[in-house]
Amino acid sequence: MDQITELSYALDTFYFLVCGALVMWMAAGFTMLEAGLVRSKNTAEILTKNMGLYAIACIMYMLTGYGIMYGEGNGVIPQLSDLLLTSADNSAKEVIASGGETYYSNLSDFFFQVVFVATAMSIVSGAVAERMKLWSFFLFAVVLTGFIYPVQGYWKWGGGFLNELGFIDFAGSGVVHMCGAAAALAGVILLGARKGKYTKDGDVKAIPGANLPLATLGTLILWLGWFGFNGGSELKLSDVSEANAVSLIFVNTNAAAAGGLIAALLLARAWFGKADLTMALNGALAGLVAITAEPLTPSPIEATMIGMVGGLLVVPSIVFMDRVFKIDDPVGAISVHGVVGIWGLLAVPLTNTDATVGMQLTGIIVIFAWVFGTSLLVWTVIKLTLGIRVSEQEEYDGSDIHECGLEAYPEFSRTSE
Amino acid sequence: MDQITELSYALDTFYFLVCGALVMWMAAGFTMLEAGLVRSKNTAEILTKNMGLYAIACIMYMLTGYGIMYGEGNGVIPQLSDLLLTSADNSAKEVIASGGETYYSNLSDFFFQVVFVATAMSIVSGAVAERMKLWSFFLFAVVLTGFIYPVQGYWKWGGGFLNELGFIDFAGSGVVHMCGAAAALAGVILLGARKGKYTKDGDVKAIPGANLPLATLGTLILWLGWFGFNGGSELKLSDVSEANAVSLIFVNTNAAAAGGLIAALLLARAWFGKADLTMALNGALAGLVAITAEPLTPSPIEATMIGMVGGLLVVPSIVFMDRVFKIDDPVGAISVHGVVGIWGLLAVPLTNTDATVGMQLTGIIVIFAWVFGTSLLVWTVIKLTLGIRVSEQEEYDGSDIHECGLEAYPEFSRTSE
Amino acid sequence: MDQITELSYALDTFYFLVCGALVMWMAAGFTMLEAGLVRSKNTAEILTKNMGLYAIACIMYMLTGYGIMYGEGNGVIPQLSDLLLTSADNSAKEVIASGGETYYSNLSDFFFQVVFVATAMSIVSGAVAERMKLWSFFLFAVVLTGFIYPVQGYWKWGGGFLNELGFIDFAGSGVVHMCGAAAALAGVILLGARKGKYTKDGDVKAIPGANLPLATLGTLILWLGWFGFNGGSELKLSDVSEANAVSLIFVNTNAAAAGGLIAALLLARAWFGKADLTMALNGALAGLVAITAEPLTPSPIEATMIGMVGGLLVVPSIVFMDRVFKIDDPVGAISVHGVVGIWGLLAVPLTNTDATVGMQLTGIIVIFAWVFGTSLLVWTVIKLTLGIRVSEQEEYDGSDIHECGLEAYPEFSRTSE
Amino acid sequence: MKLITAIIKPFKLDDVRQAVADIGVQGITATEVKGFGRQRGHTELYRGAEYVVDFLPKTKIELAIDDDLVEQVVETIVNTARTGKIGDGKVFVSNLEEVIRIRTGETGAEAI
Amino acid sequence: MKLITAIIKPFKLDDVRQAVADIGVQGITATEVKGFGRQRGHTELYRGAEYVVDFLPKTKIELAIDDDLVEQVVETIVNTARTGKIGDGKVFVSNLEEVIRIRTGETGAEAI
Amino acid sequence: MKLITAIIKPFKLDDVRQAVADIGVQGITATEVKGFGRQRGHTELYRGAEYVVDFLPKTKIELAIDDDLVEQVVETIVNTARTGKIGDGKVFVSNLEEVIRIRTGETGAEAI
Ligand SMILES: Nc1ncnc2c1ncn2[C@@H]1O[C@H](COP(=O)(O)OP(=O)(O)O)[C@@H](O)[C@H]1O
Ligand SMILES: Nc1ncnc2c1ncn2[C@@H]1O[C@H](COP(=O)(O)OP(=O)(O)O)[C@@H](O)[C@H]1O
Ligand SMILES: Nc1ncnc2c1ncn2[C@@H]1O[C@H](COP(=O)(O)OP(=O)(O)O)[C@@H](O)[C@H]1O
Repeated sequence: MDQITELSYALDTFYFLVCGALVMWMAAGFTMLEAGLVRSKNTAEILTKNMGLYAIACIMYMLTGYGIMYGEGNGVIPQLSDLLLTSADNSAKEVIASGGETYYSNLSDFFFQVVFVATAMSIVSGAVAERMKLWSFFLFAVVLTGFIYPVQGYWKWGGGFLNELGFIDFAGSGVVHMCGAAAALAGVILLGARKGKYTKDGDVKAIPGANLPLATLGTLILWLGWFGFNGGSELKLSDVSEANAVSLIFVNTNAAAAGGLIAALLLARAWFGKADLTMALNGALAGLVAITAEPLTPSPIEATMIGMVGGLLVVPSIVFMDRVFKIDDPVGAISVHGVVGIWGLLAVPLTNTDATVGMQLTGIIVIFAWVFGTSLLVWTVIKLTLGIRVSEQEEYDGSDIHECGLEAYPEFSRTSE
Repeated sequence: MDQITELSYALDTFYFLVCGALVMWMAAGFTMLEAGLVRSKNTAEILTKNMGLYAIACIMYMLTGYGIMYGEGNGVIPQLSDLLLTSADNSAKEVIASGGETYYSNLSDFFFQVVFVATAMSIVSGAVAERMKLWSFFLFAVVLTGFIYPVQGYWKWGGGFLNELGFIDFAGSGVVHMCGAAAALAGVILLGARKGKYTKDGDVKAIPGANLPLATLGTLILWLGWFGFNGGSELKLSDVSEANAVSLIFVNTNAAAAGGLIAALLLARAWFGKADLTMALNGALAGLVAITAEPLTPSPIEATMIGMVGGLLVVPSIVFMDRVFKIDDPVGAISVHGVVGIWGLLAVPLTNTDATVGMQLTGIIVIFAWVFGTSLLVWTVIKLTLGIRVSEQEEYDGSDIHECGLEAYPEFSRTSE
Repeated sequence: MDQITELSYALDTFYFLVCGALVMWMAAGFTMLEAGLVRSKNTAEILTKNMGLYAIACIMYMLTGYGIMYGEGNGVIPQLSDLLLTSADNSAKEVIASGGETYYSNLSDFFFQVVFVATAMSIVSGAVAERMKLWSFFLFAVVLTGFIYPVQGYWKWGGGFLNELGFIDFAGSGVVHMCGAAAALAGVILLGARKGKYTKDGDVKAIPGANLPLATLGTLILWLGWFGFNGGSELKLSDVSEANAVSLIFVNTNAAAAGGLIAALLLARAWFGKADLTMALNGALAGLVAITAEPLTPSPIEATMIGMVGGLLVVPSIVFMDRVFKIDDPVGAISVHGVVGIWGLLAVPLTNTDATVGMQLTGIIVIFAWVFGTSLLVWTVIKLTLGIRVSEQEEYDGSDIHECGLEAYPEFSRTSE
Repeated sequence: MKLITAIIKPFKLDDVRQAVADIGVQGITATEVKGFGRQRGHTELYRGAEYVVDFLPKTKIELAIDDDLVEQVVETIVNTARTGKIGDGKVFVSNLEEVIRIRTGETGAEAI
Repeated sequence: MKLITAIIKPFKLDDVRQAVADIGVQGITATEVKGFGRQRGHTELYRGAEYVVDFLPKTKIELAIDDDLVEQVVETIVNTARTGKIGDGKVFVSNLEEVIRIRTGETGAEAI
Repeated sequence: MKLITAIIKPFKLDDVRQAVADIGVQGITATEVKGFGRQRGHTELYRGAEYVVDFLPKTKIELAIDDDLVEQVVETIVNTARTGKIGDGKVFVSNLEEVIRIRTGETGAEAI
């Protein structure tokens, strides 16, 4: 018996680690996606940002984030607990004594959680690309990953008040994706559009990404990683019903992405007359974000539909952000993760009877308000001190030379911009 | 005891999901391989094709494919069963009652199967690249993945007559790879060669792929994914002999790829005087295709040899397709998956005494005839209605601008073609 | 009970295979890293080298390497045992009889080991890039992977005298990384710097890598693969304490990489005034190499520090190799894997009380002396026979055209070099 | 007929194209070039080693025009391409003996 | 000596090279350029926003030749490069005062 | 004023830039070009099919200079760019009627 309990624990821990490794891989996905969608003169810098933010997220979440998110607290105000660094992992004795209540290594949980916070931060880098100062961005990353994210994470996943209220967000359409988008939105508002994005008459000028194979690769990496993101969020695998649940999550995650891709591609074809690859990619990501709030209760067909709506939303959202709100988001992160994240949260009640639209709205408002508000504050402070925007000359020359001192593609001659 | 059964079920399901995720990753492999081997002006379009076909495969296989392939039927004519959408997954009770007969989640099986059909369709996109209309291609994808593939899949893996006859195809050298190649061949024949591929005198003009690092990355992704493809096809892992079997499959899959690569590289060196990277890549893939029909009975040394023969076959096959048959296959898909797929199937009797050359030939002929025949029909219908080939001007300008309205590498100046 | 033993065996085997697949994936990481850090005219060749060396490693280790490394012997002189090819894998009976002593498939072990030797060889290709003859390199790969590596592997992991002495190298900072670096160093010394790297006055001329997104992707692939590299080296997962151990290894591996990245980035910023992306990438890799010798005894904070020191070491090491020792190492492999590998080994006593600096030094000296000595001999023999360096004209034109007969990016116009 | 060759800053290309089109120029051929001049290049750092970039990206435009347009075109280019900062570039005027339009075979002023 | 400069459609480069080589031209220098002319550019769409491509890819070839070859070379280029569709390009003829072959130092007709 | 146009081997660019700067040339415009000449191209192989590369990479440099510098500049270029092997390239000298510096509007010798 004890051996079975130990073996179950080992399997669930391994499942967690494998899922965590897949989520870590999403860092590569965001990096490639963003590197493909910026201009070549800003490519080395966006690579540096993505590498750096991942490392910062890992360190900050270890130092303070995890302790805030899964510490003690009164449900609203978290209390930093030094969970990770002082306490030992579960002993075999404890595990056996728990009768199956303790079924995975705490450190495997930490590993899984730490890669999530990096995901949230990755969303920001895309939206502020091509004009945000490198070190100001890193400073913001420290605050988001060490404080802003964990606090709202505590409210939901740490067992805080949003959880108590019945807000449902299975794998993080809100806690991770909308959170990242809200922080990004605050940054973009203070930052302004890239030079040349809007003409004096307010017309939009497209600024094409330099390397679409990279962007496509990034999307496929994210798609793969999302199996870990959603699949691992079931937290347990080691009996028949849990194994079935994880399987359903894999199937639904895949179906939603496929649905989102097809819907966005068809809509773009109908609207613009062309099969816009970048919209197809965003459609797939939208499908993934949409299903993330609840990948377990929908049937595969329903999951496909939820993803399709995500895909149908992301296209006009990107266009309106661009044209109407003049929000310059080079990779469409705010639409994909924010607008569609909200859709995902609101879609939960469609298949999960435990959820209500009211509670979902509450969760959305709370998370958005917290993340947007605090981020706006932090961005503002940084703006007033270090500054957040590169100089005009630097923007014209590209951040690569000025911030990194090297070029992403030094040998290839490029048409001037 | 029951807990052990449940735990076994969980482990086998997890193993299936992990293998399925690896096979899903092959979609990225094909995408990168093809994006690297076409010209830059057609790169965004091939990316769109690959993303789209994967999504179509996922949806069609869910709607009809899986029901056809694993439904009821008389062994020849399948019968669409709504397996997936109505019936619940195995309950713990059923699993325990089955005494180990039911050892993984049905949905994990679906997930594993759905990524296989995408693989088959990915083979087609490479062969028809740079001249096939995007939407006609997607239409064909709907039919192949929703109907043509599942029917022959039923004949073998769904327990149909090919299976009854004793045809052996462990992981799909025939059902997946030769199937894709046969569909591709039918398409290429109706489509004709790319403009400029053959001079008026019938000489071959090489059309180099634009980005060999991408093609290499694609090959390495496929190599990795293949561990899931073959390894998962054992279907079970949860006891000593099954675990040993899966390990042997991993070892053999790796050995065959290594053998194929070396053999193709040496042959290319001897024949052309140069270490042709693209042939090395195709050699590795040929090794993988060759071992797919039977990765379990050969010893590692035998697996290496089977892969080597694959690598030795693929080089002349590509050259002869090109020079003698004037079959223009930009990525060599028909040779890698078709010719070598046949070799793989014929090699089964060498190490597996249950197989006979006669039965293997029967399987090859049946699958080829079915897929080639139905595909030819479908391509012809599409050709007569929508058309399958882009206009001469579009081919000259590149599909990217005309079909997708954007360019894969808009900033990099390119030498004219 | 027996079923539990079998299930444990299956889980440990699966864990081994998954980790092995992750390590195999590191081949893609090295390939992309190196392809991004060389000039475009040598890119196809470095791709060919990486593909070829992986295949050679797989075959040679199967033929002789594994037999040497895990065979019988007197502790110093190994004895080739034909472990792999003749003996069957563990039977269920043996496993059960062993009472848990035999807990994974021998073939899964072979798979895990075979990808390690490929890693060692991959380190060499980067350091000798852009001027080493392709086929001479392959010849060296045959000897290293079939003989040089396995012998020192035997001394440590095969239970030889280094192991007996108490030398500790958990996952291979020495056996794999420093080994690769020592072989590389011997090659580079005989080979000399790339033409144009040093001016007549001895000034260093930077030769920027052509494609930094690829190099970044490669680093992220390596980072992911390293979870398998270190995580799998625990060898067992199937009880609570082993599962905890593997979790800690994952966390520490990630933390060390993050620490290395941040430290190198900050140091480069302080020293050069710019956020040098390539140094950040090398910093992450340095963190990974540093923690590899002992990822289990440090706490996550300690692991971060060990990684940080790695990152702090790698930057000056690269600069001094370049400027002072005039060792031209295009990707920094000797610094990352050699210098930092030594740091990793020396750091073991800081957290592991079983280790002593003396024993660690002994191990370092023995491995370095063996690998450097034998490699120098082999390189010398090859130099005197086939030659190791391409002709001046070939170096000027690029190896791609001369060795491979094709170009990596045939369409993109490049600024002349 | 004259050939006007101007070396300008790349981001001025669109403005110059627009401006000369407005005064009736019907054809321009543009080339990416690298320029060395009074505007110094810059030093990049790669892995701690310096690396001087002497040549800066510029765009060269060539316009074949009728003799009587020379002054106006040159003036337009100079005015539009000027930023006042170093590195704005040069305009060269040279003589063309003949111009032929490939499509029609027209020559001289007709062909421009 | 004259310098013949032709702007042609890129896919005509090989044919033109062949044709002028057949009539004895021994050297050509080709440059990728972008052309603006009567042949309009096109509009691309990127994420729903338009994006006008004014300049189309062209190839410029330059040939230094002896005076007495001018007519024949121009004719050959025009005939070979012509597709009859808009955008076929132009040929410009200008004077060269001197030509030097770097390898040998030869000048004038010898150097061509 | 004269325009000196030289087609050289790409790796000679830095040396030539240095050499002409040393004798007082203050501006150079460089272009990547492809050259066809006595130096034959080469044949590449791609998947077993041949593939002739006729045009080899060359660099074109253009220098506007004062008439009295012509001889010295040409000599410097020729001497610096020479390797003695085939394919070293050509120097062309042609006349410039006017030169204008965009930044200042200066013309003639001032503008160079
Ligand atoms: N004498 C020259 N010959 C050819 N090109 C020149 C010459 N002088 C300048 N140029 C080109 O004009 C560009 C700008 O010149 P520069 O001297 O930097 O600034 P400015 O024109 O403002 O004095 C250079 O980068 C070069 O391309
Ligand atoms: N006046 C001109 N000066 C320089 N280049 C020109 C001129 N007119 C045309 N060109 C070049 O020739 C190309 C073709 O010209 P265009 O007007 O489009 O067609 P066509 O030559 O058939 O009338 C243009 O793209 C441009 O590169
Ligand atoms: N007549 C010419 N007109 C224009 N460019 C030429 C001419 N002859 C040679 N070139 C250029 O000079 C380069 C070198 O010429 P080539 O004949 O190969 O060698 P060499 O100059 O040593 O005789 C050619 O690649 C081409 O770019």
